[in-house]
Amino acid sequence: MNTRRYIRERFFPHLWCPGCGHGIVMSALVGAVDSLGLSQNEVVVISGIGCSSRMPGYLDFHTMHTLHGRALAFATGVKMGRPDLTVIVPMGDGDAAAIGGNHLIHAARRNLDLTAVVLNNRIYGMTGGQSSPTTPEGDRSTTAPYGVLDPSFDLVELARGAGASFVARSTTYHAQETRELLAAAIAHQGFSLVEVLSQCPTYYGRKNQGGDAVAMMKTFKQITAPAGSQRAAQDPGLITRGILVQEPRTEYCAAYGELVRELSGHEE
Amino acid sequence: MNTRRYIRERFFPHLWCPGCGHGIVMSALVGAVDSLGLSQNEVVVISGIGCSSRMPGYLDFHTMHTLHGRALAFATGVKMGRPDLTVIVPMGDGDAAAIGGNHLIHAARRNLDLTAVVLNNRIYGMTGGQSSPTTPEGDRSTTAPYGVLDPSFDLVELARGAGASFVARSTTYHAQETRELLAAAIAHQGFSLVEVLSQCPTYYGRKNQGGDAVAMMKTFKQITAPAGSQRAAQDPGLITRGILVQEPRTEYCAAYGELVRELSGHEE
Amino acid sequence: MPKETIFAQGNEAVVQGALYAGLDFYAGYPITPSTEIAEILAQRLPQAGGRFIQMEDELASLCAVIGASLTGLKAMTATSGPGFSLMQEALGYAVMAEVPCVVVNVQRGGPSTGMPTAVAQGDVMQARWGTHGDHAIIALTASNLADVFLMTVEAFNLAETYRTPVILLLDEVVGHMREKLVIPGPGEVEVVQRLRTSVPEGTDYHPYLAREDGRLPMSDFGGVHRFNVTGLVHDMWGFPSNDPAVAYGLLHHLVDKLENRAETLARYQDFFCDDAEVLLISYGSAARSALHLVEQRRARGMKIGLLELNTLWPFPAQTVRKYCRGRGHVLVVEMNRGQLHGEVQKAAEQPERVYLANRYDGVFISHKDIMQVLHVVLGKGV
Amino acid sequence: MPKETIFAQGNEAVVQGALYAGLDFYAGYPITPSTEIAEILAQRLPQAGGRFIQMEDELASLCAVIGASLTGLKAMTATSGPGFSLMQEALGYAVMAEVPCVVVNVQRGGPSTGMPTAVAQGDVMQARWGTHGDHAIIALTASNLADVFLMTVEAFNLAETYRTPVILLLDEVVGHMREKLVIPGPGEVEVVQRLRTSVPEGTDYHPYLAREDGRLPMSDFGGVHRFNVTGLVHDMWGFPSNDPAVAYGLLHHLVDKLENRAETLARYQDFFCDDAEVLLISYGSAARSALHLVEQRRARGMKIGLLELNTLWPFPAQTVRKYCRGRGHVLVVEMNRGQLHGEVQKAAEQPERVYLANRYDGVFISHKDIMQVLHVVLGKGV
Amino acid sequence: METTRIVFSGSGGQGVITAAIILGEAAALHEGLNAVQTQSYGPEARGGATRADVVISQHPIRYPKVISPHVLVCLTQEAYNKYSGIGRPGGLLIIDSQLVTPAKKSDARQVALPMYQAVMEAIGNPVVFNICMLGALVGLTSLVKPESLWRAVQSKIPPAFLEINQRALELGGELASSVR
Amino acid sequence: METTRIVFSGSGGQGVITAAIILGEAAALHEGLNAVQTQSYGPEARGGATRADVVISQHPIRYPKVISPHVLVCLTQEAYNKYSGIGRPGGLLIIDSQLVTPAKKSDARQVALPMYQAVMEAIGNPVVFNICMLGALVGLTSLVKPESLWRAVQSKIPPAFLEINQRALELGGELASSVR
Amino acid sequence: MESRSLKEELSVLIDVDWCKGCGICVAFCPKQALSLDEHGKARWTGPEDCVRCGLCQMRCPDLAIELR
Amino acid sequence: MESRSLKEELSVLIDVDWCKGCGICVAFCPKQALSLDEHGKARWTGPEDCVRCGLCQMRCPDLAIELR
Ligand SMILES: Cc1ncc(C[n+]2csc(CCOP(=O)(O)OP(=O)(O)O)c2C)c(N)n1
Ligand SMILES: Cc1ncc(C[n+]2csc(CCOP(=O)(O)OP(=O)(O)O)c2C)c(N)n1
Ligand code: SF4
Ligand code: SF4
Ligand code: SF4
Ligand code: SF4
Ligand code: SF4
Ligand code: SF4
Ligand SMILES: [Mg+2]
Ligand SMILES: [Mg+2]
Repeated sequence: MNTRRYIRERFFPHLWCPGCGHGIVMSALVGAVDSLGLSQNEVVVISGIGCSSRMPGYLDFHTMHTLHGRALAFATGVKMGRPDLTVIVPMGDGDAAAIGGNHLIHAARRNLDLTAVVLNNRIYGMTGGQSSPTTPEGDRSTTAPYGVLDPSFDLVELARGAGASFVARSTTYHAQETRELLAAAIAHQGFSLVEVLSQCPTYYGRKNQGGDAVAMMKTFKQITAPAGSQRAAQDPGLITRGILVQEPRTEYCAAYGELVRELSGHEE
Repeated sequence: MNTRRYIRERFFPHLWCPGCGHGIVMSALVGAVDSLGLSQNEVVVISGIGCSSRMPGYLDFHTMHTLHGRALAFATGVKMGRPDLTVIVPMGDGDAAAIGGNHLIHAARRNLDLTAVVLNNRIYGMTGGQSSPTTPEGDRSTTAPYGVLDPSFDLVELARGAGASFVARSTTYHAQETRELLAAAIAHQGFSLVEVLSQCPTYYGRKNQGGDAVAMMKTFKQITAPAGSQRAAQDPGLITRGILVQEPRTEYCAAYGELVRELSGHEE
Repeated sequence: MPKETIFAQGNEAVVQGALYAGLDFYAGYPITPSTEIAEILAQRLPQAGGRFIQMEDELASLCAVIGASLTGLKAMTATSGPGFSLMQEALGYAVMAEVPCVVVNVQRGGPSTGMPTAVAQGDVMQARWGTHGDHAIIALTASNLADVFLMTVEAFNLAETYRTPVILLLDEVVGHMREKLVIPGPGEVEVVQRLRTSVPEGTDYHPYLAREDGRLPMSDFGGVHRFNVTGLVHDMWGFPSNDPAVAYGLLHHLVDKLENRAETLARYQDFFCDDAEVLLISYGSAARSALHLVEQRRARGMKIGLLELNTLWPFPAQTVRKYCRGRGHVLVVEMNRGQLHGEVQKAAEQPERVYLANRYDGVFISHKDIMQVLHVVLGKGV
Repeated sequence: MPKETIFAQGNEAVVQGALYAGLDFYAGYPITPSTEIAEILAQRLPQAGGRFIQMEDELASLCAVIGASLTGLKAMTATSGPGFSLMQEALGYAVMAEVPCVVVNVQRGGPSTGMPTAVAQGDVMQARWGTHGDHAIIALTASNLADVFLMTVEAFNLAETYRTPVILLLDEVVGHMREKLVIPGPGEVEVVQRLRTSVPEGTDYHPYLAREDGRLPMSDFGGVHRFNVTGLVHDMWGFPSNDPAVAYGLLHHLVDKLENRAETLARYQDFFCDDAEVLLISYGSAARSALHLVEQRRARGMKIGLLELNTLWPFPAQTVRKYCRGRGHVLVVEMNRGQLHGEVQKAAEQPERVYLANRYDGVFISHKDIMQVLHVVLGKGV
Repeated sequence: METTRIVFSGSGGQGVITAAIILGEAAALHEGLNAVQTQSYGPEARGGATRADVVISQHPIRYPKVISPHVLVCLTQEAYNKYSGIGRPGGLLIIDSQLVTPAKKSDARQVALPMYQAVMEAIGNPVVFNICMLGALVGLTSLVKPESLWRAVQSKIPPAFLEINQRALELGGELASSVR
Repeated sequence: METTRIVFSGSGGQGVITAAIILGEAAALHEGLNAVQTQSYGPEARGGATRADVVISQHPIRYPKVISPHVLVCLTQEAYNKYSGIGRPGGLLIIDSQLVTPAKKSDARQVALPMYQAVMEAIGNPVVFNICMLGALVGLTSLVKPESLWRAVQSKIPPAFLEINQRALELGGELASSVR
Repeated sequence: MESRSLKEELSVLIDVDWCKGCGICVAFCPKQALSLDEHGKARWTGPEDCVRCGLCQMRCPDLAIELR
Repeated sequence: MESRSLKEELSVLIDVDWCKGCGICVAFCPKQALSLDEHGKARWTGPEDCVRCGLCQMRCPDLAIELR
């Protein structure tokens, strides 16, 4: 694969910190798009605001860097406007689950064919290390100097509870798996959410003795296991990876298109 | 029980339509508070905006009618300010799950000791019959003249996915059960959500041939069954009632109070 | 040839105007007194091949509208005070990213939840200054259904021409009032279509480079040009920049493209102004009562006239100054605590002659209310 | 006796001021350049027996602050442009329900995401008009750490005195700049405590009935008086009302309690104004450059002075008019496209002599920038 | 035709707003007149008195509300209590004789018709009460031609209900002629 | 003391902002002077050149930024390329001799010191590089007394690291005296 | 007190000003002890059949019924 | 082409301008075929051991590695 075809080389080297996991996710995303044989003109990438949200600037698709937490709402308009386009929505954990939580659950419920990718570094990277709703209980951040008191979201369970028709999870350590899951998510007809655990060595790592990027990725390997695997079964404390929800359901744009055809005779 | 002790009689007869289920829920709530022996001065009732949100005006507690969708955010401040008070948050389905969805899932996650009551009439009553995120697929509303296309939330599953420590469901037909569930929810240490199916004969009923209030309540009887009952087991299409999630978890204010005591020596 | 004559609400006139202008996409969240716009469109839009969606809140609605617009669609949302407050962040985004779209605010009594079913015109200044940072905006209004229709079409036209969100600032009385509406036939009213770039595939396209005439041709998402859209200060390709010169240029452009054209953008009507010694200035439903009074008093020989503004922002200061010149008294008639009154005073050469006839208690201002103020102004007491 | 001298950021001065004023509760959401306020409070507040919570967004933060205030706590939130836009609906609620609280907006470059790390003063008009409906607001600002401290205490004092949200409108330079801060000892600066009702249990308490002095005594949630709080137009018990007389009275009260006290609420400082032929008017960090220029030019014999405003809203029009009177030239120095300039022009007797020295490209305005404008104004070209 | 101002009042479910719209439409679309219709509703919409205003004129109508109505219709006691005072001397006040007990004498000419009773007896369905009232109103005032009213009714009513609406209109006309 | 304006520049991880704060604090809290410290950072904070300004004076300081610095410190090549031009004639430009290759002659007096190398050799931990630089700066300029600087360092550094910081300060002083 | 039965002790009191005549109490009374009168208001027409179960009170949306 | 092995066909190319020296590729190369040079940049120091698995490319956060 010629990665550079899909990126805006003039902005490289990019601005992410050395070892930041977000670049690995972006690389996997490019790989997924490539593996699906999509043309660049039929892909739209829409982010919110955050370190993760630098991604659209780096990618040579139709790109949009929106407002913190609102990417899925913008994406809803784009998809409704052009149902034929592939719309991918990379978001940070704060972006997706703190300020943007409502759009996430509604997108999941509505089942518009969007691919949401949460780059979950379990911290606010962009603003310098505050806790997010996915920062594990007890961990430290600049706004939780005594440790986080409130339980974190399990994004997979949240999306499932909201009715998502496709939910998957991986980590930056599992880069190839991430690419495959992203490809499957994009291929899925309907809303899909892929959570990728990503390292922020600069803030999360430093605040929580997580070590450098390499150490954090090793941790991802240790604390996760493929869903349905022996390891997962033996240790329920492990975070499961893989496709965790997959249910065929009517896609919203398709249903709406059907309605328009019925009412107006318009072929779309 | 002397119901009138808990209400502001001067605003009665209230403004809800004849047969509106919201009054039954209010009655059950008053019953629950009474059964717990709470004094009126230690109860705060905080609503958003909607027909359901007329409730605080009618109840003789400390009351607050806030902004559409934001009741739980206001309630969070009240509870943090006075953890010793009982804070009850009645909301409409639109209020709680449309515009207020994010506050709902975050309140569930955070596990502050609030009692959220969703008066789910599956429609926007106040504004005249638009669809809500709980309007069943295919049903009609003024904004879904051809039937709702998107799947509705299962509020219980949504709250469960968000990590709620207590979730229950009942209907206005099951008024006594509702009272008991509300009492259990208030007694629960941590966030609790009680969904009560409530009839809006004026809009939901009319738009969907639901008949009058009596007919709608009969429907509630038919389409629900106690969780764990034979009927529920036999017909998975039925909506389950009763306490559906109940897990002891650290309450947020308690945890924070502990932190304050440690750091400041303040006894609260 | 008119297409059809209907007896309809102001909110329906908005729908008719929007469909006439080519509305393709509507996203919204119900709120009194604008809800009928959504309700009628939920029915009509799919019939016309367009798309309607009810979003989870008002902010999401405007975000969706912006997204849809970027795919080339004419897109709109409608709300009222509280929802308009919630939209402010996205409104600023549309300004910054120069995305054409229409935002209808059917005003009701504020602040806060206020008086949801009562009439008011309290969001005039908010329409101009509600989002953070320096910016400019277009806001139009109307007092009768024919004008509601025309101003709705105009809102889309100006949005497309200037690549900007346009606010249609109505009020409860206009929104809910029913009267005859003659719907123009195709071609009777000009409809501005999106200006798309003529730059061919493979040639560098600059989404944020103005042509000589000041317009910025667009390229739809999904088309042959791939560019970036952001709410950050950006260069002519749409990529973020921290260069002060770029920031300076962009802010100038964003503000000046509208503020410097204030008189071009000014839509207004005058009634009996030529020899008027007393000039009423009004807009929206209040202008109906003002005109009622003017006609009534003219019949009795009083030299009184009305300037009705359809463009509120950018404020047509020169036009207003010209109209105020040489009048004995100027009365601004509005349903708030003097929001446009302040602008008229700034514009007028003799601000001390600019008075306010207003009402903000939820009751529709009447010709009698205005007359009462006029009495006082004319030194005749109450 | 000062408690302590520290070398700190403006944002830390806010924290110190808030703790001095008796801050009990903080809810917020991180955003540059205000984040340090939250970060420091996350650490300090529980040490002081208070409570800090990071909410899911800015709107929820202000809602929580309002809720906490109603239980009797002194409560605050802090944000910047985009977050301030998101708070507008709740800000209007606090105005309407008359809930004392403090909202800090450390301004950055806008509109929209703009230039998140750059300085700007572009939210001045938004602070006044950002929420829908007629209302009034207090907004304070400061240019140095001592004043940041004092204005923070003042913000709490005025919030309590007038039962209103108070906006502390800082900017990136003041927020991030470090200098010496002498923290006053207890009692050195007046701290206004909440005025609680003296009405005993069992007697009818009116949460929205002003005393003769205009103040409205409060009763905490959880106390002996049970009343209702709403964003709807309400009567003196806090219950919704549609009575036009009630609406009229309430809106008058809400606006007039602040606007009629504009000069009482005016906090400002003058430097070398007595004989100044050129008057600079400035606020926030821009006032530092203005003062720099004034001191520099005074040293060379120029008759130039500075009026530094600490109260931006209600705009102290009379004070400003008085200061402008008789000057050869007035220059408003600010980092936006002339937001306060417009107010000064409205206030001045000779608006044509009021000029604007500004910068809005993300670069901090310097004495040199101001001098350049002054040169032009004085007819000396560039 | 000179300007005529009409106020309909009653309770939420009685269809007074629909009646006002139908009358306005009849005048505006089928008689070449101008007509403006407004309504006022508070949060009490779901109880309390509903009010709908119609102004009809051959001249352009500016001020859209009604200050002193030429014709005032009150269909509930509550509406009567609230609005009967606004009628003008020489005006017409129409009330339902079963639902409203006129408490005081008003300046207007007061006409009490057993509309509700007639509808229930002759048609048996209260939904056409408002149409019967319109029939009576037009019978008493000749504000618009019956054909115009009928065309306006047709545009608002599903075909299945046309017959009972026609019957109600006639019924109203008959009641009117009984007192004319 | 008359006004002295200092600019520190380098890359994100080098602690130039901390250095600026320490210097400001030393002057402001321990020498009775006024000091103002500011910094500029773009979204490029995580790459690119970081800059921190300090103004020290016995007079009140109004304009808080530095336009033409009396002392300019550049700790990376990128910072040098970006900022070396802003130094003033007669000013002082301090660079790290290993990390920066002076490309052009500047108006300021240019002093290259092997600070990084010295720190790595003598202490082996790059975190105290900025402190060594401060030691050198104060050694070269006598802006503040070494004791004041040391007190400011103490207030910012956890006790466990005090020793290596003290060592770094001395090291900087020694390097400075070598060129004085 | 103890010796008096519930039946004697408790009455079903209906506040006609509050009752909106929705018919819920009537429809769900297990003993058909309630009915709507000619004004559309609920009436306790079968006190002798009534078992004082309180369901009517619990289900009345208008808080118009009290067992006392 | 078919007959040429992957080994011969593909090289691990590292863009030193893009590499930020995080060491991820080095740490996770199954064959220890990579190392950081004195400037802290990744180098393909063991081409003979390298099995062209592509893991380094996939895990490089800076898109600095390509197998070509
Ligand atoms: C409305 C609004 N609030 C707050 C911010 C400030 N902000 C920018 S990014 C961000 C959070 C970033 O964290 P996350 O979403 O987890 O992304 P990451 O940087 O960790 O990839 C915040 C709070 C903003 N830009 N807009
Ligand atoms: C920000 C905002 N948006 C919209 C509204 C209008 N509004 C008031 S209540 C309501 C929905 C009511 O539905 P629900 O929450 O289900 O309560 P119900 O009336 O059905 O009990 C809406 C959309 C509002 N008041 N504020
Ligand atoms: S701060 Fe964290 S998330 Fe942001 S670029 Fe650096 S490592 Fe990545
Ligand atoms: S509209 Fe519906 S929800 Fe509202 S009061 Fe009437 S019945 Fe109840
Ligand atoms: S349930 Fe209540 S409101 Fe309904 S009929 Fe019975 S008493 Fe009346
Ligand atoms: S108490 Fe029971 S039996 Fe008696 S009237 Fe009420 S519902 Fe019927
Ligand atoms: S391709 Fe595989 S074996 Fe070769 S260098 Fe990369 S990771 Fe190591
Ligand atoms: S993973 Fe990439 S950035 Fe990191 S050391 Fe290897 S080549 Fe360099
Ligand atoms: Mg993150
Ligand atoms: Mg509802």
